Amino acid sequence: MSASLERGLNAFKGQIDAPVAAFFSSCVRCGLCAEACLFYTETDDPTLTPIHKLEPLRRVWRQEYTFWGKLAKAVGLSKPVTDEELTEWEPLVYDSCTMCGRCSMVCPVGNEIAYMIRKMREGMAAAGHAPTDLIGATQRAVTIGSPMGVKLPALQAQIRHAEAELGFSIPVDVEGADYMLLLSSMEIMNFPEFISAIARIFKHANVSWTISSEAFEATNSGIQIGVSEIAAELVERIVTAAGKLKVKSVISPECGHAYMAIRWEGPNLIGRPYDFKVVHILELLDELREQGRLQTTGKETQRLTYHDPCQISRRGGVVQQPRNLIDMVAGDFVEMPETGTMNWCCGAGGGVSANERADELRLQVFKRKKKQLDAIHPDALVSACSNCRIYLEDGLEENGMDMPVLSLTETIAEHLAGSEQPGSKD
Amino acid sequence: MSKDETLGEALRRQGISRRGFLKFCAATASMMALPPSMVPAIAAALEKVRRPSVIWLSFQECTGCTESLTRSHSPTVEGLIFDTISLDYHHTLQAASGSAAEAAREAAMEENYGKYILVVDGSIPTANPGYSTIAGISNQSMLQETAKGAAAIVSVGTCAAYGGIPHANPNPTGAVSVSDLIRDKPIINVPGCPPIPVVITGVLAHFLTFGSIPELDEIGRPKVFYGKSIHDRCYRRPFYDKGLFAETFDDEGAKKGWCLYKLGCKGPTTYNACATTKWNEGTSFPIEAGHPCLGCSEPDFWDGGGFYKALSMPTENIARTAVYAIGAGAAAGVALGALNRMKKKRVEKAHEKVTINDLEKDG
Amino acid sequence: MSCMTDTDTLKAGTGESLTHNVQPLLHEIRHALVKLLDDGRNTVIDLRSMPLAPGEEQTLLDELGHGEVYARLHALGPTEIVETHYPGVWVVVHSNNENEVIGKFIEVCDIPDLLRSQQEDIRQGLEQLQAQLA
Amino acid sequence: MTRINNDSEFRIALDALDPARQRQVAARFVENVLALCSDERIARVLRVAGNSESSEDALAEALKTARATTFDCHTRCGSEGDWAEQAGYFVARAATAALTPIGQMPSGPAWQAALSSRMAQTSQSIVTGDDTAGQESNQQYRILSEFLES
Amino acid sequence: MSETELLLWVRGPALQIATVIFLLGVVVRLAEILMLGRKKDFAEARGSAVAGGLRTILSRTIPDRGTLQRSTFNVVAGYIFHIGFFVVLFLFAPHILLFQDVTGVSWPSLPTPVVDATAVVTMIALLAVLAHRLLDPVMRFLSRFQDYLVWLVTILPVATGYLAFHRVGVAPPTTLITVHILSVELLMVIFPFTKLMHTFTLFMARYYNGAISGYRGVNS
Repeated sequence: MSASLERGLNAFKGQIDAPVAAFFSSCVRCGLCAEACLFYTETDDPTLTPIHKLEPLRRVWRQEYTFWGKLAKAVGLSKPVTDEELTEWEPLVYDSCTMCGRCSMVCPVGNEIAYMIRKMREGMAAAGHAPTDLIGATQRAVTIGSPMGVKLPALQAQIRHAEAELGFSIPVDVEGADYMLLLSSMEIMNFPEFISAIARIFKHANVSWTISSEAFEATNSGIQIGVSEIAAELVERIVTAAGKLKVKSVISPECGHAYMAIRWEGPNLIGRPYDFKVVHILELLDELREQGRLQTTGKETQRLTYHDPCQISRRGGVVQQPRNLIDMVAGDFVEMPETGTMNWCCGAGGGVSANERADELRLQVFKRKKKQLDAIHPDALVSACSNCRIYLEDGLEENGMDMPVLSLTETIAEHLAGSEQPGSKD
Repeated sequence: MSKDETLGEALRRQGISRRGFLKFCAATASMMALPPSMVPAIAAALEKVRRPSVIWLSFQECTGCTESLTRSHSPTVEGLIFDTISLDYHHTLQAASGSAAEAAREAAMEENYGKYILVVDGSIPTANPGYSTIAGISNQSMLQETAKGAAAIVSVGTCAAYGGIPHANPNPTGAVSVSDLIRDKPIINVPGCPPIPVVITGVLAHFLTFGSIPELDEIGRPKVFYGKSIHDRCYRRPFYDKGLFAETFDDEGAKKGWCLYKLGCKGPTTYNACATTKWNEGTSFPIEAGHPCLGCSEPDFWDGGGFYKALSMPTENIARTAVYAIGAGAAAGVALGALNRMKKKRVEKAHEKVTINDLEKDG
Repeated sequence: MSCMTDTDTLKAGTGESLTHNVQPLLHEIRHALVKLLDDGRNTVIDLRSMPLAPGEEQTLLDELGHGEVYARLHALGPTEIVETHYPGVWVVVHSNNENEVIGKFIEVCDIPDLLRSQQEDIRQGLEQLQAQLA
Repeated sequence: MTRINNDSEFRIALDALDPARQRQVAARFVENVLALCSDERIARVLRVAGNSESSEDALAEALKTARATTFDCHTRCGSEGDWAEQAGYFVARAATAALTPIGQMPSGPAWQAALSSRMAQTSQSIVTGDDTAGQESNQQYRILSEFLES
Repeated sequence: MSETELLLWVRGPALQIATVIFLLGVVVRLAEILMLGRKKDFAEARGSAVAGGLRTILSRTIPDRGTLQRSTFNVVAGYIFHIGFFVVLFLFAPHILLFQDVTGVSWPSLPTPVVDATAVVTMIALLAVLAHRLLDPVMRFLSRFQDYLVWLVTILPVATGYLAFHRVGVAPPTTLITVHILSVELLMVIFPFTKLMHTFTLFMARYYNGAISGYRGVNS
């Protein structure tokens, strides 16, 4: 057995816990998870049935942690997991699963399939069966500090640009600020306007905040590729920076997996609770709204709908806040069928978008989102994840639907009451 | 009545009118559970019947079967039947005794070799021939000897048919049924403890009438009497279907005459005519009297797991077993679980930190 | 005795709702009558082959009631032949010399065979008469 | 002549323009940074956008092209980012904004086009390393002033 | 061995053996699962894990609208045979009698014709789900030998029970009852080694699922 395979199988064994055992014991092969997965519904390919993507992990569980399985293994009745098998499963675990967790919501026996995929990726990565693109992103994340190779100077340039546009300065490395804002490379590169939007809102709501020059990157390739040690290292950077700046809270930006990484996995990755809070930007904005510190004027006349980023709503628990916020600025808001925690994924999460090999499939499964939108014909689509946004735009473009995709935070910023607007309409 | 006289002739000689004969045939048909439309056929047949010889052997038995027969409620008809047969040996009923009796048996056997009917009640001990002997002859040898020349054998009562009570656990005498010992003769089982008298005579009547043995079920019983279960013919069946059961012998259900299933009634698996023929001049039968059927016409009814235990109930104490099983399971489970925990510890120790340089698969 | 009271409560408590054999029997009799009228075929029903609940037989007989003919004949004990309230429907009860019932039938026919004088008996009677005259 | 020298005036002026004129001035903003985009499709798109006589169909067609270009240029999440290409991406986005009907752009096509053009410039500055923040906006003020006079 | 002896054997020793294998096996399996344990969650909770877990144990019984629409047959047939099976198992007088004998607890039974009809419906539903398993590409793809074995072992008690109740001529009723009890014992024996375990583990699975979501303030 190759060293990498051994490392991988070992990781599998290490990942299996009571829930995993309960889940595998409960599966009756009813196939309902397939109907909950856009990768199946849009391809009709049975091999993309969620539970099937876990087959190797299931076998390890049976062979290692059940009396009967051990017996079967001992007498050679069940074959061990091989490298070839993992090669075959790599695209199932990485290209055709965004860990959106929709299957986990419908499984009649209650199997948390996404939870297991996440664990399975630990073994896959350790066994050297992660997609090349994800490996590259992870290496950049660790060495450069950003999966997209965004260095501090780039951020500084964007900040200067924003400052020039805003006419006031953006706090960097301000010790003792209440909030420390994280940004995703996507935002810095593709949506820098997000920075000025946040700045305007915080000035308007008079929030004490800062950006850390040492840890500004919110994304965490470690949890996408499935290497806890690396994920932990990336989280530690943020924890250290937050400690240095003595902030009370860290803000997770408009990025799905970043929120999962810093809010829910982070403390478990580093094996201790934080001494600061983690809030998603939407949580914070909604909090400000409640406190009356967030005032908007005017409403969008166009018909808006909201796309829930899986990691933020279904997996993250931020479901109502975005709706409260949209109500402030939307004159005509419609929900998609199967929304909120039952929303359909954009098809690009969980590292799929970073994996060029999966492009074709990703665009194919976007049809699911298209069906949802066709049911309500909105003029524009609001979301809160820059990855979702880029690939929603991509999919819409591919399907010849012209429909702008807006950032919720930016849309709020557009409607800020008072004078934080450059050339504010009022 | 001389042996070559037919029944018809005999009856007329006794001054019995044709009407009487027809009435007798009707009663016989009813007795044989044959449709009344058969009466003419029966009449025609009985007309010509010649008097067969019957040898009756009693082994390990309680004489209940003979009692049942002789106490049967329509002596005339039975009487007529017995007038038509020549009961050449029955050590309970015959006047002769001792060597005279045995002589009668041997004589009958010789005269009617191959033609006589052998009736047996009681089971046969095989553990030790000495357990039961008649005139110094062990039951087994007497049976085998007598069976040789028999045209057919009628095993009267559950003991003769299936071993019955002597055969019950632990069966100290090694009691067996007639069919366990005799394989080369047609055997008609008329089980019951005791069997319904009409059924006994009905079988004889059938043999007389048609000179053949009636159609039998898979355990040698005449289908006309044993074709349907007590449950199927039970007038309390509607309560079973409604789910209305007597829980005890004195509760409301019992008073209302609800189904006795829960009190251990074996009706569903017992095949007999009690529910229609009934007992004591058709007065009643056990279930009508408020008592569950014991299943006395079935093999091993005595060992059926308790007369008052319903069929669907386990015969042993499952609850105790269950408790032990769960205990053992918990112990074993915790042990195996502990092993798994240790394995996981080992695994976590063995897990070396995965760095960005370990992400490529080697070799 | 207790057995008796049991049976009583049984009748009282449940009555006909038990095996429901009375109604079907009455229908069978109706069909038999139709058959008799259409093509003169007779029917005989043996009451002892029916799983009748306590009291059901009586209920049935009460239903049928009494008609014009009541015959009693003596051959191997008494036999009662009664035409019921419905002409063509006869109840025939055979008893032995101890007056114990040995057979109970419902016959649907213009006249039960047993009432007819039988050929053999007539011949026998004739012989006797001739003998006497000789 | 009215001299525009801050974003508020700039934006008010833009919002005052009718859709067609907004489009034309937006096109000029983009032309100013066109050099940063290697994709020649954008140049064609701008000619349509800048032309007051352009037909509805022509405009729609141009918008399609602009969009397509944008998606061809954007950096995929998690992949190595190249700021020079990124500059091109923002130029394409600016062109797209310029051609987007007013209704669909909450903050107005011209304003968006202006912002994206500035971002293109910033991306470029990240490559070269010299600080150009604010320069682009000043040029845009000038362009608008001239446009308003013409 | 006479029919009665056989019936006595299945009601006695065989039942003992089956009970031991069943309970021992199930308890071992459950212990194996639970003892694997889970790591403590250091993230600050937004909701209650316990509440979420308990909620999901119940809520998962009802499918979400989307699933119901997309997999109507699968869901409905599944419902029918599960409910049917439990009705026949727990509301048929002779069965209740058995449980009463073992546990001392008793409850009212349904009229036999109702149970009888339910049994028929259940068998039809089971046949339907088998057909579905064979025809539906996903289910056929996922199915292993075990899935068909379990199907067989599930329908057998219902079918044999039905035959025994109606005393169908295929065999004398004593034999039918014997076969029926045997089929149940077969079910009990393979139970701990197959997916039949979901009868118990689904409560754990649903709890964990609900707990994970509940902790994050999501109703799963």
